[in-house]
Amino acid sequence: MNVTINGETRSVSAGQSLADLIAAHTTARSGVAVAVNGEVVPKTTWPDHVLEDGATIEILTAVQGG
Amino acid sequence: MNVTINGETRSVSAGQSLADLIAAHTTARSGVAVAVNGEVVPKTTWPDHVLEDGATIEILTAVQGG
Amino acid sequence: MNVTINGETRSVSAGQSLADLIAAHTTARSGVAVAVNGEVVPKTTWPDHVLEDGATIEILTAVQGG
Amino acid sequence: MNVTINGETRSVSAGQSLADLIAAHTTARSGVAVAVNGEVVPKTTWPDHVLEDGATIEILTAVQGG
Amino acid sequence: MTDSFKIGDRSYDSRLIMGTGGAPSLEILREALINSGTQLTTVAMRRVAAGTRGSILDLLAELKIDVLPNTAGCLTAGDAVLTARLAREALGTSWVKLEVIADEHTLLPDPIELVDAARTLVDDGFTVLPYTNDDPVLARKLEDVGCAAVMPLGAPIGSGLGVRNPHNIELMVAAAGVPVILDAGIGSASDAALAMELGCSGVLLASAVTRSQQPGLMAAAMRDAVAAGYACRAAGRIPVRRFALASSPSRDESPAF
Amino acid sequence: MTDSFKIGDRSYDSRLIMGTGGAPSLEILREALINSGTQLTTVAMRRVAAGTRGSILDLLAELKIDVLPNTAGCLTAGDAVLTARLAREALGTSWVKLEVIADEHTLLPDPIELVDAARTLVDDGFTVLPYTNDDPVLARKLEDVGCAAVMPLGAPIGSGLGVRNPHNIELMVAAAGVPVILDAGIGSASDAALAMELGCSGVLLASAVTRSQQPGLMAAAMRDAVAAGYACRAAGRIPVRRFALASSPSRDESPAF
Amino acid sequence: MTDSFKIGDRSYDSRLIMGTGGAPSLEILREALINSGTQLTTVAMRRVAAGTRGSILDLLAELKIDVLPNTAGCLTAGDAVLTARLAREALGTSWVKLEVIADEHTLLPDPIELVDAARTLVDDGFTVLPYTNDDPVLARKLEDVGCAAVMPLGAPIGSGLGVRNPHNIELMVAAAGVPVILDAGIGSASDAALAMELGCSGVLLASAVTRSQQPGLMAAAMRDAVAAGYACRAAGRIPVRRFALASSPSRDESPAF
Amino acid sequence: MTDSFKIGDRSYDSRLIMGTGGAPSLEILREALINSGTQLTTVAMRRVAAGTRGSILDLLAELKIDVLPNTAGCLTAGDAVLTARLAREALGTSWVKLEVIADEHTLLPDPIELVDAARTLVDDGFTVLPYTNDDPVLARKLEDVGCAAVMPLGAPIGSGLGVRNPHNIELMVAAAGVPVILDAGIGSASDAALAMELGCSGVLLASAVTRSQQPGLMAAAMRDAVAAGYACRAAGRIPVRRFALASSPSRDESPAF
Repeated sequence: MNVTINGETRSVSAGQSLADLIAAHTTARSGVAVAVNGEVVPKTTWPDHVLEDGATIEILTAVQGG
Repeated sequence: MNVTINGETRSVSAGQSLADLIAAHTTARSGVAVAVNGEVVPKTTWPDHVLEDGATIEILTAVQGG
Repeated sequence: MNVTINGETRSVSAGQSLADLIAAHTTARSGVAVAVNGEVVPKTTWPDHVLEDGATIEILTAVQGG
Repeated sequence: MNVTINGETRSVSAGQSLADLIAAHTTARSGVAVAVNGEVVPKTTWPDHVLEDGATIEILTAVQGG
Repeated sequence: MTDSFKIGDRSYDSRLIMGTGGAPSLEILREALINSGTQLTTVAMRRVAAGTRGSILDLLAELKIDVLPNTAGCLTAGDAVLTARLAREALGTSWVKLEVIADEHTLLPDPIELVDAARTLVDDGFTVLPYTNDDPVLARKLEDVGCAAVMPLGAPIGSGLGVRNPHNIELMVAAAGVPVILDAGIGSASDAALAMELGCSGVLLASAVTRSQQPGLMAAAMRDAVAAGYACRAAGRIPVRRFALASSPSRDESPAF
Repeated sequence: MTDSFKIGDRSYDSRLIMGTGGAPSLEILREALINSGTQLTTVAMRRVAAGTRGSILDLLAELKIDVLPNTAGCLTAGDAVLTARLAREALGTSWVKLEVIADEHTLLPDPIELVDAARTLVDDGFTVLPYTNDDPVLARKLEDVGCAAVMPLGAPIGSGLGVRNPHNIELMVAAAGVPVILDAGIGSASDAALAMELGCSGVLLASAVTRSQQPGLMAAAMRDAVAAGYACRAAGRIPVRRFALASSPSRDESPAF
Repeated sequence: MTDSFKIGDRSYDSRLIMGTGGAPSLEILREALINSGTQLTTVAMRRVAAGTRGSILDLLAELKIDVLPNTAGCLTAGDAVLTARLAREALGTSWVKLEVIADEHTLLPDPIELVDAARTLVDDGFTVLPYTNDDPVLARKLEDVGCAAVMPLGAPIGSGLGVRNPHNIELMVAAAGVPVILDAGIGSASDAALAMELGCSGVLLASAVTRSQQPGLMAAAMRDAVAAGYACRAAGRIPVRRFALASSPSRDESPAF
Repeated sequence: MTDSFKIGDRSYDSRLIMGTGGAPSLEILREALINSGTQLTTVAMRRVAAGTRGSILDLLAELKIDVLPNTAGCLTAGDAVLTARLAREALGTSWVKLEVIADEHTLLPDPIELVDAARTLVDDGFTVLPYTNDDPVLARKLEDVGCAAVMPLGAPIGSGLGVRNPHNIELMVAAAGVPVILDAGIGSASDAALAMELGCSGVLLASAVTRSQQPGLMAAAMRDAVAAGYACRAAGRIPVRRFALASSPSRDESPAF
């Protein structure tokens, strides 16, 4: 199935957890937050969060700004 | 029964028309508009407009301003 | 002998009058004034004004300005 | 004879020295300068400076300012 | 320079819109209106007093000056909308100077109520000229909901402080698709001229004229100032230079003529 | 408002004195001079070029505009005095716009040479209009030696920076017994209006008109701006207020009329 | 003068809030942050790039500077609210500098979306510091919905134009019950000092330091300027006088001491 | 930023020169002088009153602050020269702040008497720091006769109007070969910072501190403001932009770090 991560479409195996996906995407363990389909998903629930086909995932962190 | 005209309570005979009331209040025939209970009442309907007890009537005209 | 007219050295015959010199330099008859060696020479005296060797002559007129 | 000190006329005995006069006028020993008839009189010469009738004496010091 | 400017479906020769508020008498107002050359003027809607003769309307009719009712004093969108509808009924015009103020101390516009009221009135067929603050973003929103012009303040009503933030007015003019009319704050002729030089299509003022010591004369001053500022912008001013540039030929260069 | 103002023994209706420098052509200058309404204009004195026709003088004669020769480019009192005398001889006028500049980069007046030249020329019977900086003290000295007016700069010649120090101009006007004419620095109509609002009796400008993109139109703008600023001061502007003052009657108070 | 000021439930000694945007390198940013003396600084939330090390957070942790995430670039209330919530999750802070801009050209705040987002975030437990325009009415609305401070712009972000409308800032300060922090537009030390003299409780700036030629030195300049402006207001400046007042005793009066 | 600046043969760390005039008491003056960090201060010369103790000199000696006598109140070159010579005799210093005013109402400098006195005193071996108007030409003349610095006014003495004509100060700084010290007119910290940003080498003020409501605190404000303005100029401020420039990375661009 396909999901969109930070604007890029990616094919992932059905039933993959959000935690695995994030681990694959960044090594950062702190200062990172995730929204799935426009809702924040708390870090504690990443392992249990099962992705659905077509999900839109945003992984954000803090950068210089403002 | 009582109505309020431009902020003043006035006793009027039941069934009196809006037209009569306005005629009693001002001699101005042009440049005047009336709202009853917050809705504009077109001049053409003044004669037929029968007042209800407790009605709030605003009679406005143009003055120097702005 | 030599004189300087508006910054240019010019050889003139001895005894030449200022009037002749100006006539040779410009056709303008009005709006012109002349200084010889830093002193104004009134128009009326141009014919009688005999030039000396080495004289510095400025012939000015009005132009757009200011 | 009379002299003027800082704008006030004062009668002094003939032959009195400037030093005596200043001593009588102020106890300040430093930060003071004197002009007689518009000329500065150096401190070192005060004892020998004999006043003349009608002399104008200014005794100045530094004050808060500017 | 008298090329006309268009607001909604009308076009006017005069770019000075003079309000009628604050004049000491009808006679003085009459002289000021005539000298100002205005073709459009504001009036307020107020409760009729026993025996009111509506003489201001007679004056404007005599002078053939279009009436622009305002909603001065309204604190909510609902109040302003009702006042605009009463004005339409009373005066037979669907034009309105929309004012929705936040409080009676600053008389500053309430941006949120203002846009709300503007939307409602445009949908109801009004030609809406909103009195707004000098925020370019709010001006765009007002244009987007269909206002026929935007009328930013230069400074608070009656303050005479002039154009406090020329930069904002320039930003507004650069982005606007409808006329920008400087409304409120003008105190002097140079203020009015500056507003036009910034690119405004017109100037609306009242107190600067009616509360001056000689309203008739001040009205003429403002008429000339608006014309001067408009012509100045059209004529293309010289660039600003930090250093001098001689206006007479150098003494050595041979003169132009 | 057209009451005349006096300089020396003359009186003029127009308070705008337009210089002739910087115009791209005589035809354009002609249109600008007419539109400006000026009755007095400056010219510079330069070496006659072979075949010079002096056409600028013909133009001014045709337009019946008085000629005010300047001493532009002079760096010393002596040089300025000689130039003034040559101008008197050439043009038959004892009026002079006295300029003694300190250098050709800033074109700023040399205060010491200026007072020196002014004194000499007044003693020689000239009507002296000195171009000065905006120092109120120097203005007083120039008046004391007998100048017929004082002409402070608003900003460097040709800079278009407007009136850089309005406070100094106000101090000057408050103390002056002769007309104060704002000379140099004007860029826009609002600059000219402001100068008059500060109390100046007139404005002298050239580049702001002649170097604009449309000199004819800009001349009209400046004419109107000077009239507007003068009328504004005469009419007594409203005081500046930090807070608002309503221009429409309160909704409760019964309306004026 | 170092008495602290309170925002929400925190109090800070430094009244200069320096943003981290625009620095050419982390090393230069580090020096600037140290010299500025700031105790609170802004960061933006962006998509994590493969291998991002989040080093800005490490730097702020090392310097013990509180983090204030912003919602820069958000064009709607919804977008800003989500970004604020992600920041809270990522950084463990419920403080947010709320930015909702109308477009990416002017970067000016959208007043309507801003109030909407502020209300939602306050209700959700955030300490909201909104970046707003300089409209005193909008500032009041933001305070009314529970913002912990209001942060008006002096001029557009990164423009360096300073405080374009001091009068509006004064009106805001006079009415505000929460700290007013001048945010955006500061270019020079005198701009920052002026903001404090107008009564602001603090100044927020980034580009003025990070994009200057020497960020470390400019940070120190801004630190001193904010301190100077704050002390100046507290010390009670002399009144402005149109005329002179001698600072030395008259030559006749007998000297004070 | 504390690199020293040189006047004549001395060099100072502090770029703030605080005058002693106007303080309500010696105790308050003492605190203000200490907080200001000044190393050079002005005093006036006045007739000794019976029993004068010269305590101001004792204070300056205790604080190790150099004394700069002024010629305040002198209306002619001769008077100023004599006063300077008496100061040299009384105080043992050949430094003088040269003031020659035109009248006691405006306290503005007399340009002609000033240059005359400066020439005489320089020839007599004085280190002359003249208080001048803001005319770049006069500044050059003062430098040409050998003054060790030029000290233009920002506005009239004691007016607190700040720097009325920044453009003139910039022209002066650009041309000067000696330190330009802004003298007179400063009212607030931002005024002092601006003077330094314009390129002045220092600021001289008295009333702004001594007549404020809290001189001790205001002295510290001015110390910081001068340091801030000087560092700001040295650090190279960002250019002024008419439009915005984002200080956070665009939402699409991948973040710097």
